[in-house]
Amino acid sequence: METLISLTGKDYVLTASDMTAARSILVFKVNEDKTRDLSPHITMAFCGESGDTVQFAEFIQKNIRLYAIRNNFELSPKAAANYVRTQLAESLRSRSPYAVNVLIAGFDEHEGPELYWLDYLGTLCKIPFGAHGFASNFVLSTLDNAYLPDMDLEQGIALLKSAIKVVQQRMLISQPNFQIKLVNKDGVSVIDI
Amino acid sequence: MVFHQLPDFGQAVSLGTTIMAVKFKDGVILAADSRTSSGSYIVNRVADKLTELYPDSIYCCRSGSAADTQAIADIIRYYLQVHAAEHDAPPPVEIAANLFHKVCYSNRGMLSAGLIVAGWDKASGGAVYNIPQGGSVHQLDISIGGSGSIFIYGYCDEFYRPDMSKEECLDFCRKAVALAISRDGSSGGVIRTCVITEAGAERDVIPFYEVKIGPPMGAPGAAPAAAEAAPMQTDVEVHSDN
Amino acid sequence: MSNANNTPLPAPASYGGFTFENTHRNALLTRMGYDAPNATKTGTTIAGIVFKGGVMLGADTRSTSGSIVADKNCEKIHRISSNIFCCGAGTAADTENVTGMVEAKLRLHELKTGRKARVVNALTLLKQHLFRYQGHVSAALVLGGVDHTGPRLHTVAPHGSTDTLPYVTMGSGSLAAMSIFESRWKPDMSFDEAAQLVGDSIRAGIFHDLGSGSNVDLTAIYLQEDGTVAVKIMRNIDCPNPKPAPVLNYKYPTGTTAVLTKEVKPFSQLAEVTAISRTIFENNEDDDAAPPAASAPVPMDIN
Amino acid sequence: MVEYALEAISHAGTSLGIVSKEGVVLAAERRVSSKLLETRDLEKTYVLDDHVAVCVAGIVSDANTLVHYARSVAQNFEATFSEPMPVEQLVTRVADLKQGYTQFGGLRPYGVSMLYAGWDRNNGYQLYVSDPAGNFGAWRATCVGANAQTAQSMLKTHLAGPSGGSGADGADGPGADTHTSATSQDDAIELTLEDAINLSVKILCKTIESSNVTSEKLEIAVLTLHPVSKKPVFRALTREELDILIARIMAAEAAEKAAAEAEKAQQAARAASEAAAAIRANASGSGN
Amino acid sequence: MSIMSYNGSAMLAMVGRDCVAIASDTQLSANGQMISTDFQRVHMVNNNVMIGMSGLATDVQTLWADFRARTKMYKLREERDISPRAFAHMVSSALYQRRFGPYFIEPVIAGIDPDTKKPYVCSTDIIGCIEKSPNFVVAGTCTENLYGMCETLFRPDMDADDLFETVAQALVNAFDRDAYSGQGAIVHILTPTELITRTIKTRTD
Amino acid sequence: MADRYSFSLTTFSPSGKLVQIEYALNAVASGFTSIGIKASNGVVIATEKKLSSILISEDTVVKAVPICDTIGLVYSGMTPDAKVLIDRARKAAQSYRRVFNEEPPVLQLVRDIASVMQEYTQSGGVRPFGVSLLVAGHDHNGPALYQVDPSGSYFAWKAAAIGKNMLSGKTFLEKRYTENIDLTDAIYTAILALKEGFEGELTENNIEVAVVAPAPPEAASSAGGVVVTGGNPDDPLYQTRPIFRRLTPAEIKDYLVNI
Repeated sequence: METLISLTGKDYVLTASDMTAARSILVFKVNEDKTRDLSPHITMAFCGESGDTVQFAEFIQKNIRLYAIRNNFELSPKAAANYVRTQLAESLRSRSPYAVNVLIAGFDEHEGPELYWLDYLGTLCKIPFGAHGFASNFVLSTLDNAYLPDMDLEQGIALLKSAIKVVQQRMLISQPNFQIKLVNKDGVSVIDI
Repeated sequence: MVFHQLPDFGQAVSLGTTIMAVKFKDGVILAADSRTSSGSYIVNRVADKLTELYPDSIYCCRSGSAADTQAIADIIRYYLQVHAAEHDAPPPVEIAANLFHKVCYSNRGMLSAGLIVAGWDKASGGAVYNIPQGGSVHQLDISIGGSGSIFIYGYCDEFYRPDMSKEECLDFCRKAVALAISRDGSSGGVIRTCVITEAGAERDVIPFYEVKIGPPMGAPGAAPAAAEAAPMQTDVEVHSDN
Repeated sequence: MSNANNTPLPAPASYGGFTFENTHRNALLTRMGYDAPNATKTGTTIAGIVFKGGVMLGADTRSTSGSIVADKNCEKIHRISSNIFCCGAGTAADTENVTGMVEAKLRLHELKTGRKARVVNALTLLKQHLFRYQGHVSAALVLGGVDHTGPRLHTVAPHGSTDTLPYVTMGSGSLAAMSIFESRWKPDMSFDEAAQLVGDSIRAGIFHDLGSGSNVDLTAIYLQEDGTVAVKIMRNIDCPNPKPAPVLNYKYPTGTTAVLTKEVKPFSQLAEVTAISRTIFENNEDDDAAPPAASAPVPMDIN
Repeated sequence: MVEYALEAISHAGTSLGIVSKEGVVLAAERRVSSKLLETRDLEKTYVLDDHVAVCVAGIVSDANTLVHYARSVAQNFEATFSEPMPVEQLVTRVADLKQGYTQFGGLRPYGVSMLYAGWDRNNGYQLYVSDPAGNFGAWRATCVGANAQTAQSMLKTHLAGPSGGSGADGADGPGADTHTSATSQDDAIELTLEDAINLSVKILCKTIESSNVTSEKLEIAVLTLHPVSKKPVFRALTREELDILIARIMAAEAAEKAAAEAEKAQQAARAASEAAAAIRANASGSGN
Repeated sequence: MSIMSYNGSAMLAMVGRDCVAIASDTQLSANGQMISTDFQRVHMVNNNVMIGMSGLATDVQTLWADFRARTKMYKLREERDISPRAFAHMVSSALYQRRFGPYFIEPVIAGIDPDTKKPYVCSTDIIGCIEKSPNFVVAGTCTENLYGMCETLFRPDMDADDLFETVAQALVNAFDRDAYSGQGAIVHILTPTELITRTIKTRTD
Repeated sequence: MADRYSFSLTTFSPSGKLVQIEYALNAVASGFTSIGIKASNGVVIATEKKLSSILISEDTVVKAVPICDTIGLVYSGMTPDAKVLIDRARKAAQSYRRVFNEEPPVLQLVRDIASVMQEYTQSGGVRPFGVSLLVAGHDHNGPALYQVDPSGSYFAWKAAAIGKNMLSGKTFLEKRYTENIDLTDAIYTAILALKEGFEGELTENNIEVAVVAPAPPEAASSAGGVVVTGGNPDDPLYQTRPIFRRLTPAEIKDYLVNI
């Protein structure tokens, strides 16, 4: 099972996604990037059915990039999230739906940091913090407990680290590496914490 | 608390049914009971299972699903009108039988319909065809169908005679259907008959209790018309069904 | 609904027929153990009789969703045309829509032929539609009306079979109702006798059948002396099950509920946009974004 | 042939649009007028969505079809992205449809040029025009329909702002071939909405070929941001407002003419006095 | 587990004197896990009509996008806001079109008729059978509780404040016994002249 | 139909005109005259009904045509073309009713008809309709009168005339029309307007008149209608709303007597 954790701070969004790629009991990669940047200020972390996830993420990434090229401006995080939702809701009605859950973290010049939670059914919700995967059961309580709105970056990173520690301690499946991404007005960047 | 089984409305209305058609000297006679039921509930106790396909010349007896047989009969009636218009003459009974065969066979997976087509035409006089569930077609002189028919095979084999007179054949049919009604729970109500000759179609209906059970008129050992045997005494006081 | 690449259904003129888009999805969800809920059924007692010069239709007014009473006073007698009415039992949406569809088709037919619709037209349209859907459109109907051939009364079963009889009942309360008819129906009854008999048959369903209840609706379609057709709609002619009015009540004093925020948005706030003219296309706020309040949200202090 | 369609537009009632700091004005001449008509405030102007409206010039029935198409496209976008459709994209979709009718399918083109006035988050107030060939361009002010030329030159003279008209100068008619990006808020002419409205009425009074221009012959729609909700909202000027504006323009022109006459009269008087002086000079010279 | 409780919800609408109330919990839970306590299920169609949709959240969002588009087209074409009654029938025909592959939602519609100023409240089942009520309609995963509360508390001709108290208490006390819904609640009171929206303090488990 | 041409027959002429539409308008201009007047409390439409022979059974010829209960129309030009549009209009009205359970507003129906007519000026292998319509009806905005032309453009009128004597009709109407004219006066005016260019004597059999107005109860029963008592006011077909109704020759005669 994969883990996605994300939280919004004063002027940033932090996302953490585990880097384990495994099929049944075999771990064949420990530095798998489970995110795709949809635009300079939006990144999407995904988990779910193997095969579907990457296929869907890149389908979305390419379409949003095509949109930006055609119309020479970036989709807002809200518009991108709704676009992804529409694709998921339609795919659900198709013969072979995508079983992919995603977290979309973005920074909008007008609205500031935004985090959107989306499940494979196409349910969209704007949230201050959230998680996907089995580990969400552990992580959400930690975040509920300690999260404050408008935390600065250090506080945010500290909270994220504690959340990841809980997962690594309590969850049977070992997820040694987590990729951390920071989204702010300067764009998306990978950071290590 | 005893729950008698409420009628299951989900299930289609079915024609439990006793139906028959017999060729006689001057044409054919069709006869049927009048009970349609849905589960254990009698939906229509005076139903008309003798359905006109072409005025005064071709009728059919319907058994199985009421919906399926009504729909099929409507389709065949339409085709026969077109056929008559194109040929400027009433359609032969054989055409009607074959149309039923085509429709029932090509949709046999979806249909539950047992039909007997009978009528009179100039070419072959009286003609009777049976189209069972599978959709095959069989020309016969006498054909019986529906759940009640199993009870009257003996009677029919015994007393059927070719070229009976109209009265003899009518009595034969009525007694056959009455016997089936008394034994088959899915059959009941009144007995409807239809005599089709060159002169056209003549319908009639009699209550079940007016039929005197016994050998039909003109059969060896049949009681003379005057001294009819008493109405059939079964162990249960047979109330009229209507 | 529009899908991404074509336009939404702009003109209602393009309405018609079923779309089966969601069937795969729903099958998938069912396979995953999430079974679909049931649609509103009408347990229902509906009945109809032929009386001297007309037909009298009757129905109860309870619709159920599972075992819960959904609507305590719904209308089950639908208008097919000015001289033809139809009581519906079974899946409520199916009876509503199938009668609506036939109403539209018959109206077009009346306009085209310049003649009033006949009951047999409605009967044929209904039975062919229901037969085509093999009972999946589950509507059990009592169809009655008066046309130039006189009073007509039929029943239509969900699979498309029809019966023509002088007195009929359908629905889960049909047994109770039919027993009333079997014992008291006689040909050529008067208007009042007919209304009494059908009313009693519906009441039998209401009191004996758990799927039926609340009130009695009657509708009579009959020929007047001058040969014209008249319709008398007797909605809730009998309400044998009034809810006992409570002597006292549970009035909460204002302020009982702990309110977090309160926001008032007067509709007139756009009026003073500009001094002179009325505004043709005011834009009411897209409510996804928080509605901009004329007054900022007032946090209530809860003590 | 699309040239013939353009020809049809040149006979249509004049429509013009002007972008100002505080909003966009769409003004148009109304040709069909009769005492018995049930007039409405807007006949040639249609709202496509809360933030975009269009003023059409050409075959009205063709326009109705395009308006319906544009409205559906805008709603489709909002259904997918939950945000209003950026104006330029909507214009592009309509222009692409028009272009299709000039290249394949053997069907005649739409005989309609359209002026789009809109606002969106990215580019603020915008004005576009698209013609039957599917060309479209962003403008700060432009005009289509009859006498577009005279109107265009008047716009240029009045609006000769620092960077001149963004449309290619000297472009004949509205078919600005270059696809220019929408004008951003900052280089909008320093025109107030009031000025823009007055200018549009002034120009229409010129282009309408009839002696006196009354309010039945005009329709003006204005796009502004609603002061409280900050959302774009359209409104049409009523008959009374148009009467006031026309009267104001007429008065101004009369005053100008009077001033011009007075000025000419002065010049004439001066010239006359100089001539008289000259004559006296000659006369005195030749007299002795 | 029925698909209708994958994302639990509790919703009701009630008629007052010249006003209507529509209230809903604002919890989004997926398969039993709480995701957010600020999920908007009630939307404003126009100044006359509001719609709340309970059931599968993705269908709620899909259909709101569709209804918003249809009512916008209606307004552009007819130059008037759609009336509650016409909107209810539009929703009903949209749902019935999917008779054999339905959306899993139960809409609750509340509004005031722009011409007659009479309150209008109705709900439909997943295939669009309209149930118009003179007093109240309920939907969601705790309809039994809601029916109980409403049957007890409802009085005809309540003014806006009374209506709020009654609806709020009916909703909160009903979903307190429902595991799938109940964290956060919002109550809208619609009158011919204004919309009063209140969020209510609720349990947080 | 695969065998239809796929290219436009209606194309632009060098001067920017769609000549096919001009020709269609000529067909209208040679058609029988039709008049429409919107009154304060209803709408009246009237048209000539000159039959080519006395042998025609005139009661089968219907020129003031009902579209739905609240909307009807008259036409000038080619009758078969009109019949196609009438059928499409009736279907569109029922489709609207099936979705919104109300009668369609007059403007919506006019738009639906207009978009059909526009389609036939731009689709492949078809010619425009040779007919103009005067559509009369009632809705939430009150009484309404519209004209729809072969190009697909439509206009809202207070009073209108189309067909042969359009000009004489229009000038007559412009003289006689007054704001908030009452329906009875409007009916007289409409008949007089028809009379303007009418060759031969105008009788109750060679013109047709229809109104959109509340139906007097006895009119409903005498016209073979059904008198409903106890109907539900929410029901869109509730009797007291204004409905479209053709005047009987007898009613027309009453008006003619006073002219």
